[in-house]
Amino acid sequence: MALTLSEDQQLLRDSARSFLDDKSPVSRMRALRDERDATGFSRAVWKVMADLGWLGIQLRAEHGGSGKGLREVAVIMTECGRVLAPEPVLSTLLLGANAVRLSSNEALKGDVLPAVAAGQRLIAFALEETGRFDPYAINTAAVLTADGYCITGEKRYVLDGHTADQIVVVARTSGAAGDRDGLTLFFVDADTDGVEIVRTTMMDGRNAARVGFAGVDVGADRLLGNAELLDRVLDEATLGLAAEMVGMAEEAFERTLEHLKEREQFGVKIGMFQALRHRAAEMFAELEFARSLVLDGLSAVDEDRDDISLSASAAKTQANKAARLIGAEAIQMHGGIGMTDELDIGLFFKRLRAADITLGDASYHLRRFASLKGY
Amino acid sequence: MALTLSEDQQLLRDSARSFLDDKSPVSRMRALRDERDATGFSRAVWKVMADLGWLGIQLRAEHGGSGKGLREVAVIMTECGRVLAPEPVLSTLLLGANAVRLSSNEALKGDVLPAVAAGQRLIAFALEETGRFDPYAINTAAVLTADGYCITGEKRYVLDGHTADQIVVVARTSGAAGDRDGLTLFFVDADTDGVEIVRTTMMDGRNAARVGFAGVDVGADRLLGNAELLDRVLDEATLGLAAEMVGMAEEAFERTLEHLKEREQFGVKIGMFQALRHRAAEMFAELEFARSLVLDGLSAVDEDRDDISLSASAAKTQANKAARLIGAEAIQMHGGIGMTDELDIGLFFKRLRAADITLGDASYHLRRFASLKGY
Amino acid sequence: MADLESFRREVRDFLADNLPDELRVGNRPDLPEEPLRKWTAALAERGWFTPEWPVEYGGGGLDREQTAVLRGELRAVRAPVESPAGVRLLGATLLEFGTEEQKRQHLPGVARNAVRWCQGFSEPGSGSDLASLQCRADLDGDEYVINGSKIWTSGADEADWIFCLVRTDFDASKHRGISLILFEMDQPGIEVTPLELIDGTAHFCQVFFDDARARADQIVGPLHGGWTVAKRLLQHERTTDSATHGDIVGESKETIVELVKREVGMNNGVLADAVLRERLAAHEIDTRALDLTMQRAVEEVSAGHRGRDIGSVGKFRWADMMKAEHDLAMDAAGSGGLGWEGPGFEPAQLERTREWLFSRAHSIWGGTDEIQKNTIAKRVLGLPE
Amino acid sequence: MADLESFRREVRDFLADNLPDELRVGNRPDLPEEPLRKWTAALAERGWFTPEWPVEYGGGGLDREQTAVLRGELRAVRAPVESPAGVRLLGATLLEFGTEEQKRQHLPGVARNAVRWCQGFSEPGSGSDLASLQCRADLDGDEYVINGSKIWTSGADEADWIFCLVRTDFDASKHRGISLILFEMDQPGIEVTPLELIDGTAHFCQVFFDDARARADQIVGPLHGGWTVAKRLLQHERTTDSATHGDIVGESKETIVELVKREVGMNNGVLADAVLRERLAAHEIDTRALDLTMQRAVEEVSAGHRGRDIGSVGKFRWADMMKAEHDLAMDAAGSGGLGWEGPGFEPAQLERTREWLFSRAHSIWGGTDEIQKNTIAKRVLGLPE
Repeated sequence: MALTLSEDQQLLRDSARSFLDDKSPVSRMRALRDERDATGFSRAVWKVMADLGWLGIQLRAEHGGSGKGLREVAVIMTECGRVLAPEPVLSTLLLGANAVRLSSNEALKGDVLPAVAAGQRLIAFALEETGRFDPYAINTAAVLTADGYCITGEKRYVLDGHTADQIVVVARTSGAAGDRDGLTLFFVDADTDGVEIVRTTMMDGRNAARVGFAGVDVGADRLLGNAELLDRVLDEATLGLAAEMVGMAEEAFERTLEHLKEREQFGVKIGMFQALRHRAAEMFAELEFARSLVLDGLSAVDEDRDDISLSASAAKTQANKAARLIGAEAIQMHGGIGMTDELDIGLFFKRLRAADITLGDASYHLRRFASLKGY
Repeated sequence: MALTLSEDQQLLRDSARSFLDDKSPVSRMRALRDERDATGFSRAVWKVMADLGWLGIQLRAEHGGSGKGLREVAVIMTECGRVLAPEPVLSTLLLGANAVRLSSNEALKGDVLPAVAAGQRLIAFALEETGRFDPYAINTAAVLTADGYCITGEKRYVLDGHTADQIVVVARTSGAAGDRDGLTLFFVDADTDGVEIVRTTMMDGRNAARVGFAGVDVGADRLLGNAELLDRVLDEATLGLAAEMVGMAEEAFERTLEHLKEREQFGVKIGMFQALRHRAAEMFAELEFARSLVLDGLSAVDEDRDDISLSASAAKTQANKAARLIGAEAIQMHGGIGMTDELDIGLFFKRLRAADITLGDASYHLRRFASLKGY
Repeated sequence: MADLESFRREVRDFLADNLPDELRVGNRPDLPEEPLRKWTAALAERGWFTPEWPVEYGGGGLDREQTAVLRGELRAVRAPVESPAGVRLLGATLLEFGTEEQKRQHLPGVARNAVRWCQGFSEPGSGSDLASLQCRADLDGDEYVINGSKIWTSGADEADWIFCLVRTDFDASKHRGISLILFEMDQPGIEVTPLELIDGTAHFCQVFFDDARARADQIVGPLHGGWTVAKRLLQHERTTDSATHGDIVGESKETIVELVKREVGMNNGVLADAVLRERLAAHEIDTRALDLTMQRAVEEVSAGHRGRDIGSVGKFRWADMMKAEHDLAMDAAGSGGLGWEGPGFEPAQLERTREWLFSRAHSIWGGTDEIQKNTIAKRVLGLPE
Repeated sequence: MADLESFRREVRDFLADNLPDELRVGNRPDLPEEPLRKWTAALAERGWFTPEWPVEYGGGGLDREQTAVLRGELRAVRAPVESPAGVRLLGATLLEFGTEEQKRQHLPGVARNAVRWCQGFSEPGSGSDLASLQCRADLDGDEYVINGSKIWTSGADEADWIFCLVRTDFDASKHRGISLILFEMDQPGIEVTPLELIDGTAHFCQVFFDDARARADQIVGPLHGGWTVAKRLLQHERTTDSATHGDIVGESKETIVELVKREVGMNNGVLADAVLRERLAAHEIDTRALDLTMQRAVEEVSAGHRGRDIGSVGKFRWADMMKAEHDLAMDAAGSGGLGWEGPGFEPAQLERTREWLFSRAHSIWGGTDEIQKNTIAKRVLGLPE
């Protein structure tokens, strides 16, 4: 179990950081938000990410990838987190494409994954129907038809749903909302008849959509898997998101430390006030804890350990805890100026909270951890 | 709704304080503990409390009392809290005798209450059977007999049970553990056949007992009431205990402030360190909040408002919160010396936690508050 | 007591006559304009915007019990009562420190809610260290010439007058060269820029003074003695902000209890989520404790048992409470609380999200939590410095 | 890797030969004396009390991987392995700062667990400000004469030797006049008094020196340079304490998960109390995070990516974690956790209560939480002072 990055992974991190600092500072995300850009991210940057090999990094060579692990994806996500890059890494790579990659539908893999690696295909993941995260609370129904299934229901908070070419949708073939059994994942073209997409604007500048399925026909060859696949996709995405959160929290923390070192009040640097110093030490500890649990969770996946779900829930719980503390303290320690939209720190605050809620808040993951531990 | 003490109440407080400081400093409680005193408190001090009129303060004149309210009892308990006086005020006055006072058994009142006011009768309250406070989780059974009831069961954590002359016992005449319906309160002489009392030593130096009832016969004239009476007795006792906790927390806080003002480290008073100053401000806020809710709860009882239970649970929740914070910080801020038995601060720490758990921890009262609020 | 009851009847009659049903919905931003204007004028005419002020300055001349009755009745019918900065802060300060001329000139306008005031205290460089302010006033005949900048000035874009802390003695130590001065906002040399906050709105402005002018007789309290006046004013701010949060929250909106019940659902009469249930109860108890503590503080301060610095407890706990309430709302709503604008979310959801964002300001403005705790440690607990 | 597996087999053979079943219950206070003595001697003979030390000083001469294998195997069979202060702290310090003579004189005794050591650092007046210590050592020929007092000295009543911080230069600034010196406890002029703590036991002693004597060649590290040595020793203390808590807690005891399950009960496979359930999960995650973070810190410190001060994070979070665990146990037990002694409570309940009380010490000894946070702020985060 490696808790530190390998040399190759450090190189990847350094090159990702230098590319993003150069081509994607926070101001880029801010401009897209302010302009209410229709895409919400940059297709040009996405193309460069493909050219850099990031989008296929965990895909097999036959699918245009380089066969690395989740840890490499996470290294990139952490760096994206530091600059709040709005590209659909989580939605396309770790939710949409990963559902295909982890499925046993080889035909679909051959069709979809190379296009993803090349940056030519965006895939969304249509799961949630309720406000609080509850992946089995699914009412969307998939009814057996002559040549496949017919899907009816409405999905919310579908990340980057407004630009998706294709959508993985979680629907119910049997059972009732709340049951794990009876969930099935389908692969649907976004332009199929009956698919209705309404873009929603999120407070952190991310892009999402409501996606309606009004009797959408899908062929039997577009079936991906059941709840087992869903759990695995969510575990990997949760770890990737937690890694992104570590990057965001780290950057927010560092900017706050800089402020403590520069801002003067009562004739001294405010970083000299012991109350703030002690709180900074607490922030540091929470961040280091999050980093450790995320690295361990990534190892669990890459080494195919049997505690992947447990590690993912532990990592997200702690990432959320760190995000909440660091987000709140970043604003408070910046004082009035931290409340203005002019400063970037507020963007980190919003994104940290949104990520905290996304894919399950601390309460959700604490309960899941407890269940997995048998209590 | 008076949130401040009246002039009379202030006089009572001042005289109680001066009596207790003089005759009952913390060293008295410590000596009783160290000597493993068989009584665990001082019958002489109890007699003086009676002579001062404290024991009958809320009883009617016909029962030898002075007809004041719960607030006056609470004033005394707060002062007892400040010096950790081990006398059975809570158990005899607010649990045992109060069950009689609040019942409609006039014959029993005439017999019992004057003796209580005179300091000649000690009464315990035998309720709990489980570790976590749950007043309806009663298995002790009272079975109807020819001339009364026959009680069988075992009670734990009966405060001052080892010295009780008489015992109010909560037993079940119908229903199952957890039901509110079917609970009945009986008045039993401690020397009745079948009553077995084993003294237990508590970590805070208080005195308690396990009380077994092995088929104890009790006459129908010894019946006090049902769950409604139980709730009211517990509400008043809870408020009294919360008032005592305010006294303990106040004293622990003041001793800690003194330490911060006197102790030097790194060439300065430790009270100059901002981190400690801010934490002291938090302690102060929690204490003031507890004081307000306790005063309000006492008014609720004395003015017979309809939110007595709600106020009692709010007050105990906050008293527990303050107790936990102030207890922990008192030890931490005193440093190593605070961990020694030699210093009194550890006695406050233990007593605060014991009181926190007694009659319901924060979780119990939060849930009760929620239920009373309809959610 | 009998008098109080007859006063209560007087208030009820007044309300029946002057407060139409459509306004009985609390302080909402979308109230109908004309009825609101009429109601406000009726209230002002009785002096009941400022019930405790003397009648000669446009107040209601009520005693404390009467004031409590009036407030209770207004609240009971959810009467909208705007509480502008002028009434809450400047009024109390002028009553205590103003000259007779100043009182007669300014108080009636405040009482009638006819003159709008803004507060010029903070500066971009000063933050919590308010006394380090640099905005200067140089005497020029019987006027002062004002140069510098103020920030976090709410309502500066709509204000008629400003009460402003300026440096009048440049050689004195930082606390001793400050004065509080009043001047008109509508004059050359004053520019106001709104400040956009993280919630997307502009509650505050920045104000720039470039040779703005103020009459020398508009200094409140002693020349160079403005620090004492300002500290007192901030104490008022702390006390009233924490005592009146019920008004600020707006009574007609869905309460946090209703919100959590709706989002989380009930199960056998109990909230379906046991952890949120305890958090909600804890929040309600906190709110109750804060209200009671502020009431008690007012009683004790009036009785002389306490200094006014107790208000600092109210200020930081009020901020805690507000933040806790909005965090709770967010956690209950889940992803439903993450919307910003446009379709896909209910307007009430979007409003809650923005309020959550704005709630972070409560522990910053009006003296940060850190300043409040410093004050308690020093002034209330007497810890050495 | 093959070598490592053969080493693992060697360890297992050793355990089969030397560790009787009755000892395979972890570090308990009530182990049978004679078997324990034999087992300890066997372990010491292999140098496995101090597996990483060089063989010539009585160590095992193992590399890091081998040490990890050894520790893992010992843990797997719940072998009791006392970890006295001598091994954990003095050993590492002597290896780094001691003269060759000092190493040869003292290390084998430590390695065989034959000589018991105690630590004389804190003084009644010094507390967190360790460098303000007053205990003095005056040179008299080739000996120092020691006068003063030490507190929080665990095991002083049973120790053969003490490693002690004393002031050797009385004119230098407070950090520059300190030396670390070793001397025997069994001599005239040393008196040991046990200190009763709030948990009713005496884990610590106070030690009084009245013309006690130490040989001048027993100063470790430079004369007057003891502060540097001491700081390093404290870093070891912080790292090892937080890395080895599993050993300290005692593995054979009911775990916190088992305790909460038993006290609270299960309902459809889920803890009957949803709030305690989340607290328990949070505690388990915290423990996991602490373990991983300390492992990572060791890797990073070894790789030179970090300074040793990261140990301060482990120390204060370890204290948090221990206190949280005992608070959780208390809350789960309710009044069952309030017993002190005698009838009416299970022995395990009484033990838990006392452990809860003792747990409050974790954020005080070995450098208070406050000191750890100061260290992080200054050394790790680089905040200005």
